[in-house]
Amino acid sequence: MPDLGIVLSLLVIGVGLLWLLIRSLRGQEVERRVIFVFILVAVAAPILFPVTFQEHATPVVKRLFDFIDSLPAGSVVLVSLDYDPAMAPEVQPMTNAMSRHCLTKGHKIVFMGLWATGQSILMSTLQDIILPDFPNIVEGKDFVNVGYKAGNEGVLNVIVTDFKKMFPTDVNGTPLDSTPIMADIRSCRDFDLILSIGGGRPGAKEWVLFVGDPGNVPIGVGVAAVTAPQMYPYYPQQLVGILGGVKGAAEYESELAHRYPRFAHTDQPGLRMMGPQTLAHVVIMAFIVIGNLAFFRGKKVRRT
Amino acid sequence: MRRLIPLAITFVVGTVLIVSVFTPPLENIERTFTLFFDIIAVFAFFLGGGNLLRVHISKLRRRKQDWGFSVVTIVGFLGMLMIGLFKLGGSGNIAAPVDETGSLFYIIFDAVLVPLQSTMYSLLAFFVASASYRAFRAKNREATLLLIAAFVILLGRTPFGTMVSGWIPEWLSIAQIPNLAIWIMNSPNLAGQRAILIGIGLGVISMSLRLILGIERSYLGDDNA
Amino acid sequence: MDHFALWLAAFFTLGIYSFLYKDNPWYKLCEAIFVGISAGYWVVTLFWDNFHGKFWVHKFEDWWLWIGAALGVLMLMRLFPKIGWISRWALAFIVGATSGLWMMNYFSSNIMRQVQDAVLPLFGTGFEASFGAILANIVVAVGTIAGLVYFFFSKEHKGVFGGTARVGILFLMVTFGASFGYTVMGRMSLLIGRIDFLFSDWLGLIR
Amino acid sequence: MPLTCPTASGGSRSIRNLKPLQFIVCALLVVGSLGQVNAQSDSTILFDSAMNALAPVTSLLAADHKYDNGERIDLSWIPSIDDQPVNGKITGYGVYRLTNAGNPALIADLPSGSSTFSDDNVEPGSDYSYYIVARSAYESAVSVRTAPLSPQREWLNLNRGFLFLIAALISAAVIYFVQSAKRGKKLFVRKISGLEAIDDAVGRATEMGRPVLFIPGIHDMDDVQTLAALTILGRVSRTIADYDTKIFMPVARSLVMTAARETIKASYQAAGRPDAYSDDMVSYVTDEQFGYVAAVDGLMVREKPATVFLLGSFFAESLILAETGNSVGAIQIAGTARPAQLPFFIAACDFTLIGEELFAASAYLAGEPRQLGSLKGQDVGKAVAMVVIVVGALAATLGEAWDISFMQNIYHWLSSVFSSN
Repeated sequence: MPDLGIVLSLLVIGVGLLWLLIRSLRGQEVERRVIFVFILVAVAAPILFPVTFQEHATPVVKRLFDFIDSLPAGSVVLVSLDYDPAMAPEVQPMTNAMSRHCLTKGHKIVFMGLWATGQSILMSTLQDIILPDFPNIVEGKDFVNVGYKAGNEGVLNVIVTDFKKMFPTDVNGTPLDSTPIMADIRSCRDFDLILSIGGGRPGAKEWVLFVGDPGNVPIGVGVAAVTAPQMYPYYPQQLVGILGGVKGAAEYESELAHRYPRFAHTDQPGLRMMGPQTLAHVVIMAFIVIGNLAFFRGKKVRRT
Repeated sequence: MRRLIPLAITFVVGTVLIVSVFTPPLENIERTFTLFFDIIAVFAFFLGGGNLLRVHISKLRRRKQDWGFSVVTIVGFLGMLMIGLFKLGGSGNIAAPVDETGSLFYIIFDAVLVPLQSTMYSLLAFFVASASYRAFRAKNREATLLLIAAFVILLGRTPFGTMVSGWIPEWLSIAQIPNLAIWIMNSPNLAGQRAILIGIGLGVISMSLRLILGIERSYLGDDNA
Repeated sequence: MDHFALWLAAFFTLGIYSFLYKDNPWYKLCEAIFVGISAGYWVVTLFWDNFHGKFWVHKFEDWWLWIGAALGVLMLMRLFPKIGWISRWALAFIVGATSGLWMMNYFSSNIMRQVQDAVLPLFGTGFEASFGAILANIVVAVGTIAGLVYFFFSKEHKGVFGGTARVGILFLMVTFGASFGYTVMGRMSLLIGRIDFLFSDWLGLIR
Repeated sequence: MPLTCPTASGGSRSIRNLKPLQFIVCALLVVGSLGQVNAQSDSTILFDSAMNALAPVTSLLAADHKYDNGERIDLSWIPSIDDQPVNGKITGYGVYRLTNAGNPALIADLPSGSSTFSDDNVEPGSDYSYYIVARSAYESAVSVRTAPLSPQREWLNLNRGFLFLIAALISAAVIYFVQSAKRGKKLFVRKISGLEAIDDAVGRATEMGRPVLFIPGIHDMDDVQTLAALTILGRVSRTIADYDTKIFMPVARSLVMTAARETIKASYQAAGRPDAYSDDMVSYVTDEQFGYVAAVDGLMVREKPATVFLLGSFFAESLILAETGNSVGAIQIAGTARPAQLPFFIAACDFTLIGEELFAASAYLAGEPRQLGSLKGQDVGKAVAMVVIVVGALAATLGEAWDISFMQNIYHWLSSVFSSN
C-alpha cells in the first residue's frame, strides 16, 4: 500500500513537471503558487508514504563512525545535547544513532546539555531511545545523565579541568563519585571521546575552542546543515568527524544498519527525512532546469 | 547649540570607546555603555508600545477596514502585558522568573508563539524554491556561475550526486559531485566570504569615523549643510 | 489542555500557510494574534531582564546606572513637542557608542583576523601539501585578492584592474550560489518538521 | 596545559605520550631542570620523593598579569612529580594566599594536573604572597612561598600595539582624504548601480501613485548596520520629500522608530516641506522576528508598494520579505553585511548592496567631497590588506617550501602582527 502511494505521488510530480516543461517551452511563465504546490507534494508525499534512498557514508561521517567503532569496550563517551525542540527534527536522529552505536559497542555514556530549553530532550532521549532498545543497561554503570547547567562557555571552561565541580551529581541527585562510570573521571580530558550535537551557540564550535583544543580530547560533532560549513575548517585536525544536517544523520544511520543488522529495523528518522528532503531538492533542480530551458528557448525565438 | 551638543556627545562617547580598547583601566566601560543602552531601550518601549496601541486604537475608532483584527492585537498585547508584569497564573511566587515552566506566561509562549514562529520560519522552504526558479537563469556569465555553483551543491546534498558521478575514476575523485561540492564550499566560497568580510570591516571603520567626527549627520536633522 | 494546544497549533500552522495562496481573514487573524502577543511578550521580557534585572536590582550599589536611566528619560521627552529635541542627546549617545564599539570589533575580527588567516604557505611546509590542497590554496588567495579589487571605489574598473574586478565578482557569485544551494536543505527540514506535526501529531496519520 | 617534559632536542612533549623508560629519563630531566631553577629551596624535598614522602610543586612563580587594570596575578608551577596520569598520588592542589602578610587563606581548589592559576580577585596597592599545597589521600606537601607582589595597573595595552598602529593607519588615511577633498581635490568614485537606481525607484513609486516601503533590518540601534540603514534613509527620504511620494516604514525596535522619525523629519525640513511630515510614516510593530515578518508580509500584500528598500541587519526573514516584495511587483533595493543572507537578496532583489557597499552608500549618495574622501580612505585599507596578503603568502610559500629562513621570518612576523588582537 505505501508503495502504491509513493508511486502515485511520484507519478503526479513527474507528470506535473512534464506539463510545466511543455508550458514553459511554449513561453508561458509558471506562477509561484504552482511551485508552492509542487514543494508541498514533494515534501508531504514521502512523509505519508516513506521512501528511503541508499546512503553511503562520506569520509567526514565515516571517520567518526570508525573512531567510535574502534574504541575499546568500556570507553567513556560524553554526549552533549546542545539544542532545543525547534532544532530537534534535524539533529535528534544523530543523537539517537550515535548513542545506539556507543551502547552497542559497550561504551559508557555521560549525557549532558548546555541549553536550558533542551532539558526535556535529554529526558525523552533516554526514555524513548536508550531504555527500550537496551533493556539490560544500568543507570550509573552504563550511562549517566548529569543534566543541564547554565553558563554556556563558562560551563565548558570549568569542566575542561574539573567536571564534578560543575556537575557534582546526576539529575536524580546521586553523587557522581558514587557512580562506577564517573569514579575515574576528573575532567573532560578523561573522556575517550566527546560528542556535541546541536547547531547554535553554545555548540560544536565552543566545544572545540574551549574543550577540544585546550584539553586535547577527541571531539566529534553533529550539527544543523546551516552550521556545517562553519565546522569544516576544524576538520580533520580538531574534529574527528562531522555529521552535517539530515544527510549526515542518514549516512550514519545507514552505516550503523549496515554493520549492525539489528538496527536495520529500528526507526531511522534521518533516512526517513532524506526522502522528502531529496524529493524537494529534485523538484527544485527540475524547476531550475525548466526555467533555463524556457529562458534559452525564449532567447532563440526572439532572435529568429 | 541644539546641533552642537549631540555632535559633541557622539564624538566623546565614540572616542572613549575606541581608546578603551587600548587602555586597561577603561576596559569595563564597554560593559557599562552596553548596560546604558539596554536601559534606554526599555524607556524607548513606552514610545514603541504606545505607538502600537495608538495605531490600532485609531483604526478601531475610525472603524477602518479590518478594525476587528486591531481589537485582537490590542487585547493580545495588553493581556500578555498584564500576565507578565503581574506574573499572573504562575506558581504565585513573585520572585520566580516570569517565564518559569508552568507559568501562564510560559504556557502562552509555548502554545501560541512557538507554533507561529516555526510555521513562519518554515515558509522559507517555499520561498527558497520560488526564488531559485526565478533567479537561477543563465542570463550572463555571473548568473551562470551562480547557477552552476548552486546546482552542484544541491546535487551534492542528494544521493543522486554520488550516482551521477560514481563512474569518475579515483584519481579524479575531486570531480565527483559530493567532493566537488565540498571543494566549492572550502575554496572559492571561502575566498569570496573573506573578501566580503574584509570589505565590511573597512566599511564599518569608515562609516564610524564619519559619524564620530560629525561628517555624517543626516540622522540628526542636518542635510550635510 | 494538551488537546487544545494541539488544535491551536494546527490552527495557526494552517492559517499562516493559507497566506501562500493569498491574503485572507484567517491569516490576518493569525497575524493580529502574533503581533499583539509577541509585542506584549517582549515588553515583559525587556522589563524584567533589562529594567528590573540590570537597573532596579542594582540601583543603589551602582550609582552610574542612573545615567542610563536619565538618558532613557531624555528619550521620553519626544512625547512633548516643545522639548522633543532633547531626545537627540540620548540618540547621539547611542550612535557614538555603537560606532565606537563596533569600529574596533569589526576591525579586529574582520580585518586583522581575516588577513592573518589569508597569509599561509600555498605549497605547505616542504611541499608536503597534496595537489588538491595547493590548488585550493591558490584559488583562495587569488579569489580573495580579486574580490577585494571588486570593492575598490576610487578606481575605475578598466584594463587589468577591471579584469581583476570582474574575476572578483565571479568569485562572489560562486560564493552566493554555493551558500544558497547549501541552505536549501536546512530550510526543507523546517517544512518537514511542520508537515510531520500536522500528519502525525495532529491528524495521527502516521503511526 | 599538559605536563611537559624537556627533551634532548630542546623541545618538550606531553608526558602522556611517553613510554615507561622514556618516562624515567624524563622524570630525571625534570628533576635536573628544577634543580637548576630553584636549587636552594627544593632539592632536598625533591630527592626525598624518590623515597616515599609526597613531593610538593616546584618552580612556583607569581607574576603580575601584563597589560591589565591591575586586577590579576598569574601563578604557574611545575606539578608535583607524584602527579601522574596513571597511579598518581596527588588528588588536588590548594592555592593559599597571604594578603599584606596577613593570615593565609585558601583561595582555590584545583584538580590534579593543574599547573597554572589566575587570581583575579586582587587590587593594586596590596601585597600578595602565595603557596600551594599538594594533597594526596593521606598527606600533603607545602611549596615555597612566593615573594610579596603587588599587581600593576598599566595604562596602555602594549599587546595591542600593532592593532593600534594598523587601525591608526587606516583611520589616518580616511581622515587625510576627507581633508584633502575638503580643500577641493577632485576624487573619482566608481558607479554603484544599486545606488544609481534609487532615484528611478522612488520616481517610479511617484508615477504609479504607490508608496515606498523602507525596512531597516530587524536589529536595534546597537548594530552598525542599522546605523548604515538610517544614514541611507536620510538621503532616500530627502528624495521622497522632493518627489512628494508616500513612505511607510514598519520597524521592529522602538529605538529605531524614534531615530527613523527624527531622520525623516529632518529630511522633510531640509526639503522645505516640514508640514508634509507625519509621525505615522514610521510605526513600531513588534520585537519578535517572525511576528514582525508576518505583519510586514501582510502590509506588502495590502499596500502594494512600488519600491521596497531592505537595508540593514537581516536573518532568516530576508528571503521571506524579498519574495513577498517581488510577488507584489515592487522594485527592490537590498543590502546587508550579513554574508549568510546576501545570496537570498542577490536572488530575489533587483539591486543588492554587498557588505561594504551598504556602509559606503550614504557617503556616495551625499556626493559631498568630504564624504567621498572617506571612501577613498577605505580603499587604502583594502590596498594594505592586499599587499600584506600577497607579500605574506609569497614569503610563506617560498619560506616553507624551500626552507628559506629570511622568508620564514617575514611570514612569522606578519602572522604575529596580525594576531595582535
